[in-house]
Amino acid sequence: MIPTVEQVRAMTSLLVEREELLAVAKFLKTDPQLQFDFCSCVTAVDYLKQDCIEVVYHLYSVALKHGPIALKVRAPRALDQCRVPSLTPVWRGCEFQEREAFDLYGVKFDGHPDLRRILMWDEFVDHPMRKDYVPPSAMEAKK
Amino acid sequence: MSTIETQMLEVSLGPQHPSTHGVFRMDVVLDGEYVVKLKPVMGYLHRNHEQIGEKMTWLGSMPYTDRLDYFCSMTNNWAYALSVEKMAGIKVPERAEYIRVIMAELTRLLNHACAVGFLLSDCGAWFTPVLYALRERERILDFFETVSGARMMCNYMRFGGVRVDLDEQSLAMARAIVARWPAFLDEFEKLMTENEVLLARTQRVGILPRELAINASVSGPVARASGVAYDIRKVDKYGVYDRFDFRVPVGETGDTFDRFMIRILEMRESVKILHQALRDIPSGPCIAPESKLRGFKVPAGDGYGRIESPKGELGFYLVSEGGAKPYRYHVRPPSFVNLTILEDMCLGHKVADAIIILGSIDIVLGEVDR
Amino acid sequence: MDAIYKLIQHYAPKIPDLLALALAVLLPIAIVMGVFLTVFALLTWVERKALGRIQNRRGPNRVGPVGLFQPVADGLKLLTKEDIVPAAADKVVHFLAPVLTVVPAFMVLAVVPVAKGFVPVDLNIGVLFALAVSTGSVLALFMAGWASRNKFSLLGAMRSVAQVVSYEVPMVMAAVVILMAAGTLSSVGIVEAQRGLAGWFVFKPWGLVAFVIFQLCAMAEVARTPFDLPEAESEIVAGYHTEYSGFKFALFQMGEYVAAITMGGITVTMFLGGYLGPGSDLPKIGWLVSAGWFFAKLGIIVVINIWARGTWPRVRVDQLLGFAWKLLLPLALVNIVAMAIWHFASNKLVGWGASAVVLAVAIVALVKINTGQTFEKRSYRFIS
Amino acid sequence: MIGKGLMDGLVVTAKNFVGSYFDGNRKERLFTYQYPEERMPLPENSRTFPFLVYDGTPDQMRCTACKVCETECPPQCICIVMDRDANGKPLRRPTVFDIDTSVCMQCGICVEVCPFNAIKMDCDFERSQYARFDDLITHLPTLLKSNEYYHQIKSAEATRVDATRKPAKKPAAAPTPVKPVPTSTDMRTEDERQAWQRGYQGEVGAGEIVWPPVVLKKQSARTPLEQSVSSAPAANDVPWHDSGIELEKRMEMAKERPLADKLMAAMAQVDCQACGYDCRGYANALASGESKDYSRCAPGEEPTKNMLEKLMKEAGKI
Repeated sequence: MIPTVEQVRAMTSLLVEREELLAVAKFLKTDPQLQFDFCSCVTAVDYLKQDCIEVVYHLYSVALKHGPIALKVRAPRALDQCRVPSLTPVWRGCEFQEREAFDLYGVKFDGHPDLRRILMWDEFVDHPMRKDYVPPSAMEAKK
Repeated sequence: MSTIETQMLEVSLGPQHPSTHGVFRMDVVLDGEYVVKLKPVMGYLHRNHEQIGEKMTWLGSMPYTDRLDYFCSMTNNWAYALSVEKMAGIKVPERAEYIRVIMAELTRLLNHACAVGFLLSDCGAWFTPVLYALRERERILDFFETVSGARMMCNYMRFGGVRVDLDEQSLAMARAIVARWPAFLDEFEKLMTENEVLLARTQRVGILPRELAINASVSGPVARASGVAYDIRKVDKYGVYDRFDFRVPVGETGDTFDRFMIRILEMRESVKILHQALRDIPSGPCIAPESKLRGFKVPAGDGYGRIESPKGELGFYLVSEGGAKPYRYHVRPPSFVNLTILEDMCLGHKVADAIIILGSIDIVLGEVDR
Repeated sequence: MDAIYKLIQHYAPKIPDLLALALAVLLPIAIVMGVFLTVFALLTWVERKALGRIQNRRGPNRVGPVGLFQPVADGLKLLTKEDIVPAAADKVVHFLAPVLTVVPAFMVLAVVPVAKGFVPVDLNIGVLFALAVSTGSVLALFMAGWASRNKFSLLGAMRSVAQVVSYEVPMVMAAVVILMAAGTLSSVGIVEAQRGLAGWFVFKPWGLVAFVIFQLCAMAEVARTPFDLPEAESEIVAGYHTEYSGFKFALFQMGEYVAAITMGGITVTMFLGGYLGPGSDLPKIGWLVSAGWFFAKLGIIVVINIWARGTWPRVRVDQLLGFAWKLLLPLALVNIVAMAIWHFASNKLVGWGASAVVLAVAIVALVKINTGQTFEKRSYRFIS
Repeated sequence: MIGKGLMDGLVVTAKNFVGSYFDGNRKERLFTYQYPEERMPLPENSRTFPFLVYDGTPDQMRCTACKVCETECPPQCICIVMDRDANGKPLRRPTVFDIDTSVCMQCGICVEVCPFNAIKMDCDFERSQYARFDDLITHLPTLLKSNEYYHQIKSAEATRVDATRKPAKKPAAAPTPVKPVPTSTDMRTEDERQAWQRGYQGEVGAGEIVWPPVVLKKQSARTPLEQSVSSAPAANDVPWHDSGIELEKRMEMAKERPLADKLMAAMAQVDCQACGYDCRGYANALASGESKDYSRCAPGEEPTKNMLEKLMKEAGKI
């Protein structure tokens, strides 16, 4: 498993396959030279043109005081295929942020203990941060 | 012996509740007075801030960041400006960096003063500490208004510097505020920190172990109270923080009392930084010459910038396509992430404790819900 | 009462006997109600003003001179407010509860000697009556909490029942000492027993301890900070009166404040020498001077209440109950022993010393046992 | 010693109580202002809502309707329609300038981006109104405030501005009698009006929130195309210098001309100077390579920008 490494302005990004995400994450956390024990920021980006949703984890190391590195993983945009393994078992701090990514982007995190909507209300059906999201009022205008 | 049949009581504390610090809800299951389950429910103030940010120009998001954590608009501005500057490669003039430090530390003072004030008010101290804190905060807000034109929604920083320069008069004003602050802290500490009722209420309540704090991405004073010696001002050395001599207080137990004390100690350190910054502030321009207001563009790519906001790590993850608008604009709000461990801290304690534990995390709903 | 009856007969002999009797009964009640309602109104103003100044605010200052008519404005506003009864509430009980809170509060006034020779009813079991009746309000609080069908109300009601019942015990135990000293249950009798230089019971070692216990219990009984758990606004919104609005809410407030005043009155009567003071025995104006003394002392108690409210946080429910059962009650019991030592001591000095030593030892021991591991001194690391 | 903390607290509160009556720095303790009678002195930078500055008479407003503020306003609360004479020739001043106070978030970005120092932030915060929709939209007559007023509220800043400003421009050549200024409310068609109000009710009711928050349509205010085409030919050799003409028509007119003229034809033709030049100057600057930024024509909006980009690319300038 050789992830795509990309260096943009002093931030290292690792683009990994979905199947390998969990293993990579565990390695990053436990390797004594890396020790990325602090998962600072979790979010998703909707790349409409590339037809994928990218989930980005920003990792820091509290023990060694280095970072960040961005761990990226991509999933297809289609709602039923948009699944990514959850990293909540590795870093507890992902819990709410993954829920947020699920809520706003529709990314399903397999293995997340409590994957519910967090910011939108439970009855809401769409995922409002997707680039092709049409707000209800605009829908009305289209008619 | 017969047993009495008892029922769990499900109470939803909030969204309209005096001490949830906004429209926040805790779905609590109580066994008598004991909390056996607690689920935080948020989103009542959700306005899709990130999508608004994606529809705005780079500059247009700046006033919106004021509204994230409406107590600390200055640090929000800074975090956003810092992230954009990182991506656009703008160098900030020295004077502007000093001004930013002054503003951020004053923000820290007012935020911590109010946070401990509200925490004590949650303990039932009838608003006296809050009003003392507000009394001092008022002076800082006056200063902010003199400089930026608004008391809370400052909209002060720009990419590459700050909007308005500090003149001698406002610097004197800031010095007066800083000179007063230790006296206020002394008074405040005398009022509360040795109060037996407070000690009984807060010590050994809501303990957050160090490992959990790190694993749950808890940041800011909450993490430091648990013994995580991690301050972004020290680690990233953003701005000109490496030039100041200050210390970062770190607690041991990680209970509510530690979180309370860490904030007070941090205020004392902030006063130190402010003294140095106000003494050493160099002359020069307050905004980078290459910075421009209209037609500002950021090279394509993504970037993550973070600062130590009073509540913790405030980060902005931005993706640019090279255009006038961000492609993705994500806020990593400290109080939202810090809420992750609310349930862990509250279980087994009483409702009254759950309230003060929430108060000790110090959340602002504008930031949690975005 | 008899005096008024005689006065009426003397000055207006034509009034029929029954009417005179009725007048003699109603007049003191009217006076007491009038005076104490004014005091209540004044107290709300004083409290808001004092809290304001403590907190660097100005307090009410818009209605009338220095905001003096604020209570009137509040009352009018509450009277004209819509009275909301929750759909699920038990209507009858919900309605009865506020009334029942006010009644016992005022009933206690019947035995409080406000001035020399002026006590509405001089019962020979005055103190017992006062303590018994004041407990009645807990029933009303529970009714309010239960009938509202609100979880916050219910929690508040549970807390208030636990609290009032617990604190009743050390309170009575503290009062026992005074009864032993005075040898009577009559409130006038207790006041009269405190005559003389430094005769007030609070100036005796056992009296001081009893006073502190009694005052703390009184604060708990009427739910004042730091014992205001039943209505802890930061935890359970407003406790048992969460679902009350308008005039019913006003009645709750009134019941609470009048209870606070009457409790203060009883404290003054039992420990601070009631209406006694220099000049209270003067022939013509004695009643006025003594009333002045009474209200001045009452003022001190009230100020202490407000001061504490403006300063201290509130305790937690388990700490509250623990405080009553583990600290106040044993102390009150020891206090009875100390009183006995005092009573049977051969001379005054020995009595003073012995009882003081017993109490001091008891206090130190009890505090030590109860605090144990709490109140750690913390130290913090600094990294630079 | 148990109880010391409690007593310390009492001492502090007592000090504050007494201090609020007698202390020398009593004013510092009682920091509140008794609002209607007492007013807080507002610092000069203090900002509330924007207003428009005019020199001399309201006719000589500084605003040129360049729409820079309209495009830059983050919550999109400004609506500007340029004034035109009878022939449809733009007059470089707004006929409609509406600011929706209920949407404005007082950020002051309009002030920063204005190239003419025409829009400034007021200090007046007492803006409560009775009607929820109509009263909260401030129109041109209310927005216009004299330069003296500006001096009055922010003297230092106004003096600074006056020093940097060129001498006040002459009033419009033909001092047309001030006609009643139509407001956007008058101009909105019934449909638009309904849609706009629906937006608000949407906030109250279920899920009908419009984006952007205010849709104040300005197209309806534009003079119909036919009129402007039939209008008198413009000065000398730039017949397209008339913003009433549509972009395509203008490009048609300049088809045979050199690059600078083509570029100029693509501009909005209002000489607003938001780009830092007039239309001619900006076109020359672009053609000569002095400037490479083709996005600065604010009134022309997206079509102009695209056209300029196309022209520049064709000419190999970028």
